[in-house]
Formats: sequence, C-alpha cells, structure tokens
Amino acid sequence: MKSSVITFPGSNCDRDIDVALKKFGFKNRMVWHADVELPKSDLVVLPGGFSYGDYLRCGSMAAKTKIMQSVINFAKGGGLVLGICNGFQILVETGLVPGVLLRNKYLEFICKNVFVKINNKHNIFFKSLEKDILEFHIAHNEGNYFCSKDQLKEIEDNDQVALYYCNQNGDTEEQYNPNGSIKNIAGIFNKEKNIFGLMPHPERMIDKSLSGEDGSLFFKNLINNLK
Amino acid sequence: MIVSEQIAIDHGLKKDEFKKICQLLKRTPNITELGIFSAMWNEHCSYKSSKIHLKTLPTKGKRVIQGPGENAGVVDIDDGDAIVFKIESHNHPSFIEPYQGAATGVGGIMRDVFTMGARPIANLNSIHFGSPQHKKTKNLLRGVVHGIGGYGNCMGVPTIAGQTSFDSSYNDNILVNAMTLGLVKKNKIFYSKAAGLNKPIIYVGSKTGRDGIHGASMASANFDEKIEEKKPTVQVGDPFTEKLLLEACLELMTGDSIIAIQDMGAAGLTSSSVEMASKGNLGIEINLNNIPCRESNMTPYEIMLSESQERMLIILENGKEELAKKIFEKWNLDFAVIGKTTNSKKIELFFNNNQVASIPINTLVENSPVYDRKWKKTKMPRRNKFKKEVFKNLKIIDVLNKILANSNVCSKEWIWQQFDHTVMGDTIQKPGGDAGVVRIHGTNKAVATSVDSSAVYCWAHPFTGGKQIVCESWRNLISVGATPIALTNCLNFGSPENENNMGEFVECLQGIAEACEYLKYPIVSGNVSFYNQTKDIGIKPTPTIGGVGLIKNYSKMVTMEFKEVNSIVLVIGKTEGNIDQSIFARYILDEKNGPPPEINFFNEKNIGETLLKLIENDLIKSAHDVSLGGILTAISKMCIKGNKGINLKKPKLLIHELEYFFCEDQGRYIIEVHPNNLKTIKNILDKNAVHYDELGTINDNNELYFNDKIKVAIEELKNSNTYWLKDYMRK
Amino acid sequence: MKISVVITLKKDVLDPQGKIIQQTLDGMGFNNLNEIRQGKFFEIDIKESDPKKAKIQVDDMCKKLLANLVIENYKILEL
Amino acid sequence: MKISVVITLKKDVLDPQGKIIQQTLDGMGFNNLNEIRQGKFFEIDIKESDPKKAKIQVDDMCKKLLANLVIENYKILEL
Ligand SMILES: Nc1ncnc2c1ncn2[C@@H]1O[C@H](COP(=O)(O)OP(=O)(O)O)[C@@H](O)[C@H]1O
Ligand SMILES: [Mg+2]
Repeated sequence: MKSSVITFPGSNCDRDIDVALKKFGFKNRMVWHADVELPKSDLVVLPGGFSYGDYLRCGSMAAKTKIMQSVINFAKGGGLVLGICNGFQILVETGLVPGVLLRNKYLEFICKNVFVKINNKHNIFFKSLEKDILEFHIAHNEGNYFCSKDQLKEIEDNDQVALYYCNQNGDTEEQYNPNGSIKNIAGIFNKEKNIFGLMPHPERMIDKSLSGEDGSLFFKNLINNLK
Repeated sequence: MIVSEQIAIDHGLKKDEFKKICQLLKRTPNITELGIFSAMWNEHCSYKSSKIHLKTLPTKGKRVIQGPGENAGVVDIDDGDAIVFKIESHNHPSFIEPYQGAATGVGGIMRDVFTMGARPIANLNSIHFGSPQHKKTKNLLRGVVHGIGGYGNCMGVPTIAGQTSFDSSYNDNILVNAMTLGLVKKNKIFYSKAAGLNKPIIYVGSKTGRDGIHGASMASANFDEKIEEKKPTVQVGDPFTEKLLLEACLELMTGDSIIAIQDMGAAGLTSSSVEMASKGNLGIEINLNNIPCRESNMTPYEIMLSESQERMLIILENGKEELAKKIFEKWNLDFAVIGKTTNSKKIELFFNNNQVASIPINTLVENSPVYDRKWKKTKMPRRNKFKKEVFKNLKIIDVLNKILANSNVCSKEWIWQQFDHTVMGDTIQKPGGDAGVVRIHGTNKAVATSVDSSAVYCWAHPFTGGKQIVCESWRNLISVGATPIALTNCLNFGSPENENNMGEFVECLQGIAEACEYLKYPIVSGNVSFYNQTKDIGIKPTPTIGGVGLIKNYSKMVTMEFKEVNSIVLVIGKTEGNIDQSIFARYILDEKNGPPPEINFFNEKNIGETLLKLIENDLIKSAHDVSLGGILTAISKMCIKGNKGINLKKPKLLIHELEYFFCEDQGRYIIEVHPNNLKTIKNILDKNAVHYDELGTINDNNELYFNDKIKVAIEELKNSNTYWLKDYMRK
Repeated sequence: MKISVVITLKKDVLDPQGKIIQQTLDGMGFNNLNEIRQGKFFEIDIKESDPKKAKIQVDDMCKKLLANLVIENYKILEL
Repeated sequence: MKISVVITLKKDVLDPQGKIIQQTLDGMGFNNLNEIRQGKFFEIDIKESDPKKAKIQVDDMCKKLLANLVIENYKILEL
C-alpha cells in the first residue's frame, strides 16, 4: 500500500506519521508542499503541526497551496485522505469536511490521553476494528469543533461523525469533553467517508513505551482494510 | 554625535569603564562604537562579575566533548551520538511581557542548540513567580506558560520536564529559565570559531528590526520604577520562522560548507560577529547596507544592537554561497552575504561607503573589565528546637493534605498539559515524574533530564544549598534509572554590586563546584543572570541545575507510580528528622529560620550508585527521590500516580512521626520492590552499607493507612494535590 | 493606500476567547458587561491609489483568505 | 451600549502573522501589497448608556487587560 504525507512549512508531526505508516506496512513518500503532483497513493495524510505557524486561522494558508489543489482533486475522485490535528484543520479550511475548529474552551493548549468512541464502522477507516472505544492522545490549541445547527443535523443524518470524546466506558457526557467541541465531536468524515479528519494523534500511540498502543490498532486495521 | 561621558553612563557603562574604552581606542568612540562596547562589556555578555568564580567549576569528564565556552555543552552518549544542551535565563523580558519574553527565551535556547548542528529533542523550563496572592502573579504565570507553549509547541519539540515555584521574593522579578537538549552525531558538531581569511560571512533568518535594542543592557540593569521607559525593548518571537531556520540550517549542515556558525542572541549582530572573530583570532568586515532590514532608515547603531529573533551568522567556505542561498530560499528565509573575515583583528563596519566603526576585537573581549567584587559569607543559622507540644495539635492527615495542596508541592499538571510533551514520538517519561525521558530515535538508548533549584535552602545557607541542588539533580536522574552524565546551570541572583547578593553567588557556586567534583558530574554549559531584584532587595538566590543522564537500555527505565499490590515499600537513606527549612516547618509551623538539610557526599554517591545497581538488576518496580515535603509527600504522590493505596508503619524510632514523615533529610529514595526480592535487596543494601527502613505494603483498596488505624482515601489526597493550581488559574 | 478590515465571528458562533476575556474582566471588577466578542483587524497597505479599485481587491482577499465565511463576517472600514 | 476597540502592534514591532499572510496572498496573485499588519478587534457590549462613561471604562479595560502597552496601541472606535 502506498501512502503520501504532505509536509507544509511548519508541519511537525510529519516524521512521526512517517514512522507510524512504515511500521504498519505502508510504503510512504514525503511530499513537499511546493510540489504540484501528488505521487500515486492509496492514502494521503495531512500531518499535525503548525503549518504556516497557525497564523491567521489554523490550516487556512496550507489550504491555499498548490499541492492542496491536487489533494482536493484526489479526494474528490474518491481517494482516501486522513487529516490529523493540523491536517484536520486544513481539511476544514478547504471545505473537504464540514465545520470549523475554534480555540479550546479554556484557551489552553491541551496535551493528554483521552478516550474516543467510534461512532460508525461502515467505512474503510474503522471497518472490522475490534474495539469500540480507543485511548488516543491529543495535543492541540484549536480542536473545539463547531458547526451550525443545520450543518450538525446534516452531519448526523449522514452519519458523518467518526469519533466522540468519552470516558473509558464510552460515556459521552460533557465532562469528558476536553476542548468544548460541539457534541464531543473528535473526528468527522465527509459524506462519502473517504476523507477523515480527527484531532487526536494515533501516530503517537504505536508503542507500549509511549502513551499507549491503540494507534497501532487503528493503523493495522486500516492497512488490512485497504488490502 | 559626540559621545560624552553621560551618554556612556546612559548606556550602563561606569565612568571608569568609559575612560578605559577611550584609552584602549586611543580616542573617543563614536556612538555606534559606544553601543558595541556597552553591549559587549555589560554583565550579560562579559561575565565581568562572575568570570573569576566560574573558572573554579569542574568542567571535565570522560564523556565531555565540549565544556563551557561554546553555544552549548556537548556530551558523548556512545555509538557516535552526542547530546548538546544548555539552559538560559529570560527573566526581565518575561516580567515586562510574559508571553513574548518566555517565548523568545525558548526560541533563543533552541537556537543555541541547533547552531551546533543538533536537532532539538527536548525542552525544559524552570519558572519562578511571586506569591500567589500578589496581584501580578496570575497573569504573569498565564503569560509565561502560554509563551513557552506557544513557541515550543510550534517548533515540534517536546517539553518533557520543568520546575515551577512561588515565593514572594519574585513578586517583581520573576524567573524564566529555558533549557534545550539536542541530538547530534559526534563527527558533525558545528562550532563558532572563525577560521581562514576572506571567507564570506552570511546572514540568514529573519530581517533585522528595531526589536530589543538594548535588551542585553536591560538584563543587567536594576529593576526599578523606570521600567516603563525600558518597555519598547521587548522582542517578538516568530516560532514559525524559527522552525524553518532549524530545518534550513540542518539541511546546510549535511554538507561541508560551514566553517563556523553562531546564532544572534543577546546583543545580536554585535556579539555574534565579535565572538566568532575573537575565537578565530581574526578580524571581520561587515557592510551594513547588506543587512536585510525590516524598517527603513535603520542606523548602524540600531542594526548592530538589534535583538531581532530567528537570525544566524555563518562563515562559509569560499564558493558555497550559491548552494547556501538556494537552501535558505527554499525555506523562504532571508539570505545575504554581508562581509568577510580579515586579518585586521578588528571589527570594521561600513555603511553608505563610510567606515562607521573600527574596533580591535581584543578590546571588546579579552580587555573587557573583570571585577573581583566584595562578598560576604553567610553564617550557618542556628538549629530550631521544636518543643513536642507544637506537634500535639497537628493531625497527620490534615498536615499531609495541606502540604500536598501547597503551591510549591502541588501538581503542576495545569502547566505541563499546555506543553506538547509527546511530539516526535519518543517521549517515554513525561512531565510530572522525577525526570523527563526521551528515546534516542531508532535505538535502545534514552536520555533523562531534569531541572532543579532550591532557593529556600540556598537563601538559608548558600554553600549547603549549592551542594544540595546538584545532589537533587543527580537523584532525579537516578530515580528513573539514568546514569548522570553532566549538567548545565543558570545562576539567578541579585545585584553583584551588593555584598550579600554577591556572597550568595560565590558560596552557592562553591557548593555547586564541590558537589560536581565529588559526584563526577561536570558542568558543560550555563548562564549567569544578575540584578534580579526590585529596588534594593535581591531575589532569593536561585541557581538552577539542568541535569542530563543516559539510560543504555530504555526497557530498564523506572517510573515513580506504585505498580503492584502487595509490593513492599522501603525508604533508602537515613532519616534523622531535621525539619528546619522543610516545607513542614515553614508552612505548617510557620518557622522560616534555621539551617537547610545537610549533604553527606559519601552517602549521596553510595546510595545513588547502589540504587542504580538494583535498577540494573531489575529489582526495582518504582522509585522516587524524597524531596520537598519528605517521605509522606513522596509516598502520597506515588500512590496518586499509581492509583494504589498503602499500609504504612512508622519504624520504631525515637523521633516524632511528624518529624519522621515530613523532614527533608537528603539522599533518600522511596522504592517499591516485589516481596520475593526483598531478601536479595536487603542483602545488597546491607553489603553496600545503605541504610533503609521498611515502610509498608501496597494495598488494593485505594487508601493510605497509618499503623492500621488512621486512614485517608487516595482520591482525597489526589484532590488536594491537583486542584489548587487549576482552581487558582481558572477562577 | 491603506485599507482596514474588521473580521468578526458570526452571531451564532461560539467565541471562547471573548468569553474568557469577559470572565477575566469580570473578575477584575468590570461587572457590567453584557458580552465581549473578539475579532481580527487588518491594516492593508496596497499599491493602488484608486480607493474603489483597492476596495475591490481587499474584498477579494477577504473572501479568498482573510475570512472564513462559514463562521466569520468581514467589513471594510474607512478610517 | 456597544463599543469597539482596535488593538494594533506598535510601529516597529514585528508582526509575524502579517508577514506570512502577506506572503500567502502574494502567492495567490495579490502581488501589489506593501504590507499587512494584523491586529485585534473587540466588540464590547456594556451596561452603560452614557457614551462618555462607557468609553472611560473601556479605556480602563484596554490599559489593564486587553492591550499590552509594551508592544501594542489601542484605539476606541465610533462605529
Ligand atoms: N554558570 C555558568 N556555568 C558554566 N558555564 C557558563 C556559565 N555561565 C555561562 N557559561 C558559559 O559561558 C559562555 C557564554 O554564555 P552565554 O553568553 O550565556 O552564551 P550565549 O552567547 O549563547 O548566550 C557559554 O559557553 C556558557 O556555557
Ligand atoms: Mg549562543
């Protein structure tokens, strides 16, 4: 399976995701933001970090790069796109997934482990994943997901919510919401579910010496589903 | 402009110093030259008050590749790998503009590290604020934390450890010390020594603006009411540009184009160019019209003294200009050839085809003033005799809850959760433990690091306090299973012109030096920050130690949380019950006088090395050094983190249980061991003459019991420990 | 010429920054605030001396980059 | 009543955001920009109907919290 990770100026989880993808069997290529062509890929990943310093709005300037036009074309043609953290913010700014990501509720950057509940397994990202609740890791300043009421209804009607913040039992009360996201939303699909944006960093959970190993489950499952 | 003595004084120079400048030059300097002298001769750059004392520090060791004298120290961690590290202060700017002050402090120290060719792999910080009740404290704390996170997080370097304290002596002079560790191949280290004639000097990074002109002088000026006037000297950081600069520099460093490289830190272009020339015993010629400037009409004076951030000076091999330019343009950074090395041994500056400065380098460096300041010895304070009655009305659980919630003991999670501590995917011990630990990417090795200071002990008796902080640093590394290698230090003190403050400096340094010597724990880099005071009162002396240790096989790393029910818990090292200067005495008994706890070097070394041996042999399940708050505080934290209870029994000793559980006698660790290993462990401890007390057994009902009677839920202890700071900040 | 733009969050969009600032001000004794909303301000210095043309361009910048019209409104000011 | 405040960076203070925004706009084809500076905008809804009094209060808020006078200027607008 071939994957491509786009490096924008200011991306800083590009190496981490490269390590993770390779660990679970992807043949990964790093793609520089100034490139125009996207290599042939089964998966394109927009990594975490602070593209363009997160200045103006997170992801806003990366969304205007040439390479993103290729990614948009790839996605619109049904290609698989994963946006993690800053990558999610970029997806939102391009309009590939709905909504926006505002500053966290207390205006504090949050770096910690959280639990997320998988809402929907009828998609290539989560199909056949044995667990329903995953321990993931977040590290962001702007992960407070927001959309209008109408949009929310549409998102829910189309089953586009991918992940909710919860506790280890899967309860999704407000108190398990780290950043103020509407309805505890941690990740969103596009309508067709080939584009997935999430705030947590599964690539930081791929080794028992690190914060946990549920990221391994995610990547293993993804590459199996792709085969 | 004619430079008068008054102008020199306004630049922070003393009358004598101005006279000496005129003598050295055999003429009166012009304003640009005066600016350069004032920057190079001020305390921050010249170390004029500290130099003679710093020379006494042990700086050599079998793993030391580079000691003090470069942008950062370098130590060998085997297999051709080396760690570059240093700590630096950014105190005064952080008080004036906490966000930008702290942010640029972090940016500055990272540049010091990647200047040497190392990719930063961990950040730390040591931050000290006034009393929580003081009206400025909350905003300063918030600003500093946001600033550290704002810069470090954006850079994608994990902040894995740090230290935070509150003390009213910092009310009007907070401390912000930032430390960075970088990883480099031993044979690819870059230095700042110029070499060769007619080599092109290039400028890269951001443009030069009017930021922080006189920032370096500000760091050495007394803090007084005139602070308002000094305001515009604050620099604004641009972490995004720094990230690009990091990647661009590392890219250029893969080749062999660079002869020397130096970041522009304090006193910007002035100190970077002078230092490079001085080390190479060369001259340097710069055309100031070639400097990329942000504002129009900048004068030579402004260009030379600007402290704009995210800039580097590089001396290239001839003919490499195009290659370098391509790389920096790819990263969208400014690039300019601004001059060349010469054999004049002078710094010569040109502007609009006129020479605007010509100063022999040695007058700026070797001939800068050196002072042997007067200093006063601190007497060892008398010990307090506490009557047993004072303990009578105290309930141990109440005392414990109070201590756990004390601003200096409580969990600092609110702070470190705002720092990305997991980016780069190698953090195997995050903040909140004894030391942060990151793996060396792709190997079985890891480095452990921590920052420590004990201003209260240093204030009570500087010499003892100096010894203590080095030992505490050493203990923190050992607690996670790391062999201490070397340290960096940031010496935050009051005015060197005050005999008491100077005495604190000298004696702390003596203590530090003795401890380093005994423990074979050399100092490889550091920084001095004087004039930390408001009006005439200096801060409590706050030397900060940043320690680095090596874990050869990270599967052996130890953490502090209790792991398993039925494990036996021991304290190793002897408990005598000296409570003077403990948090218990100062905070619960309200007794602020008395001597700090003594250090016994032999025990310190012996116990530490024995514990390392036990860890090496997989005999330790968890470990934590005993520090602020004594045994019971240490154990409570281990319970809280591990979500386990414990049945404690006080050993039959003559001292009172409050003294036993809350004293801060040095050189002790709490360890958790499997019952099956107890005998083996006791044998090893006995054989090595390490004293131990058996304290109890870990239980599964999440409660802490004393002698089977008194009990408290771990949940309650946890609340005491975690809520104070969050409540304080969010209210 | 210089043109100024103000970008504000739409009415029904949550403004965490404004909220916290309001709370902080309240804690400082400013307790007669109904609401504070934070926005962005841009001063754009453009090589164009015809105000009409300049405005058209700035309008275009707002639409294409400066504002996210999903959540924000913009207003070009004459200061 | 509602009062608006604009907070801008002082003249010689670096504006990293403005710089990158300008570069991005340039890349998007807006290449006649001299400079862009970013600032903050606040809309303050205050329980005070006397404009003079309201302004005095807002001025106080700016000094004490909203602006950092070390690097920023503020201006109370009449919109
Ligand atoms: N307290 C100290 N202990 C050991 N070395 C020190 C100390 N203070 C400064 N040094 C050394 O002096 C040199 C100059 O330090 P400094 O001016 O802070 O560096 P920089 O120019 O990178 O800011 C450095 O090599 C530093 O390691
Ligand atoms: Mg340096």
